[in-house]
Amino acid sequence: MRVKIRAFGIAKEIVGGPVSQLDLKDKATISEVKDVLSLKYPDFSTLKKFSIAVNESYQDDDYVVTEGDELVIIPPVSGG
Amino acid sequence: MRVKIRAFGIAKEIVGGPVSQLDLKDKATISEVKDVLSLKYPDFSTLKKFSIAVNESYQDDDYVVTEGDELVIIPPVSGG
Amino acid sequence: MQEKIDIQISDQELIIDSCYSFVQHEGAGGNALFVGSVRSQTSGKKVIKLEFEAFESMARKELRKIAEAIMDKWQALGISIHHRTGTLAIGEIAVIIAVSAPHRDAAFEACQYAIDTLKVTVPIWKREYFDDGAIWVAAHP
Amino acid sequence: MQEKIDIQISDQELIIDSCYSFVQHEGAGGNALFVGSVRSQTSGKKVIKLEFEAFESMARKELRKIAEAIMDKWQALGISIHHRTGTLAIGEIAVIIAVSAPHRDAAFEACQYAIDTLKVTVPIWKREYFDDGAIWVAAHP
Repeated sequence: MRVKIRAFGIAKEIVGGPVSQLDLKDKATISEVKDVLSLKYPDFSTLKKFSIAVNESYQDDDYVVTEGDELVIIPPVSGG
Repeated sequence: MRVKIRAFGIAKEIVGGPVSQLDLKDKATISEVKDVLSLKYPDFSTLKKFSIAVNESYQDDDYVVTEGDELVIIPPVSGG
Repeated sequence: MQEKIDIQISDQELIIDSCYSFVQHEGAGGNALFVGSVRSQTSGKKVIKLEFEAFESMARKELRKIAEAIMDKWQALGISIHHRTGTLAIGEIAVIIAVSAPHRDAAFEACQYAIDTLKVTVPIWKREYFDDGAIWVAAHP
Repeated sequence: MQEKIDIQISDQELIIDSCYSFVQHEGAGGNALFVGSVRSQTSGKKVIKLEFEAFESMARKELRKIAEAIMDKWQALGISIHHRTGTLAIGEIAVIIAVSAPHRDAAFEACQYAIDTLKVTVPIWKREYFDDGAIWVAAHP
């Protein structure tokens, strides 16, 4: 399936804009989403870490993405 | 010697005003000042504790009072 | 009881009195506040300005989680968290956290928990601008 | 360096922004504040108003000792302590303490030390007024 993934902060620069399109296999996990991202945009490997939020919550690596999920790349936060 | 001692808070009520006169023997210590006060004003024994400040600093019980010292009764504080 | 949680993300100047007024409570033994402002230097390098970017809807959710944990764990009487976004000059306020609680120790602990947790979980990103470029804070190892 | 200690005892309304502005420092990683306000109840008894009496000259000295200990022990960048005297209504501010420090943990610790120590050493006395009389707080066992 093809999904949209939003990006903030340095992730926006790495993917070259606020939204990227990813081709995922069916029942892809967050872990696989991260792999696809790192392959498509090697600069993700230079980050301290990054997380994926699904529908405005952090999700673990084994969460299975379903059609309609709102995916967002969360690079290391630095608020406050 | 006869000394003036100032009082604040509940001590002011116990001695009946902002200043009291005490008759001390020569070389009286703070400990003896407290004894004289407690004898003259028995209500001091109802307090949790009280201290004597000399020249705007707390002084230990064995401090020897000299002529010209500014003595102040400090009942339990409750600022903040 | 009225829910005493106030979460705001705003590109306007933050006001300490707004946060204090919100948490004020007749039963409060103390109010602890944290105010974070923009530093003029980072690791010896002169900062010109900075920008905060937020994933606002999720940031609000994560801030609310922090606030609810505080109401629960420290029996806080009120909590207000305001975070700034957009461009900030040196000295401007980036974040204000105010907590009221029956006992002041709890207010201090809760306030410290809030800022510590905010810096780990809330999707807000700081970009520092120098004479010779800019960096996303904490992005790289 | 300018000495960054601000001690005030005043019978006028206390202003949080005054304390914050005083301690603000370009190198501060955080500002911790404590605000103490007048509670409406003590041990379930309704408080009508309260009065603070201070032995002002000595209170200033003791507050300065606290501030100097904080500058020394926590390498604070600034400290402001304002204490109110006279008659206060419910909700009014009795004390404000603001501390800025390079690291926020130090600011919190120092601020908490300040209020804890103030309540033990500074010659200021609180009198609470009820419907049926008044008491000097903490005077009796």
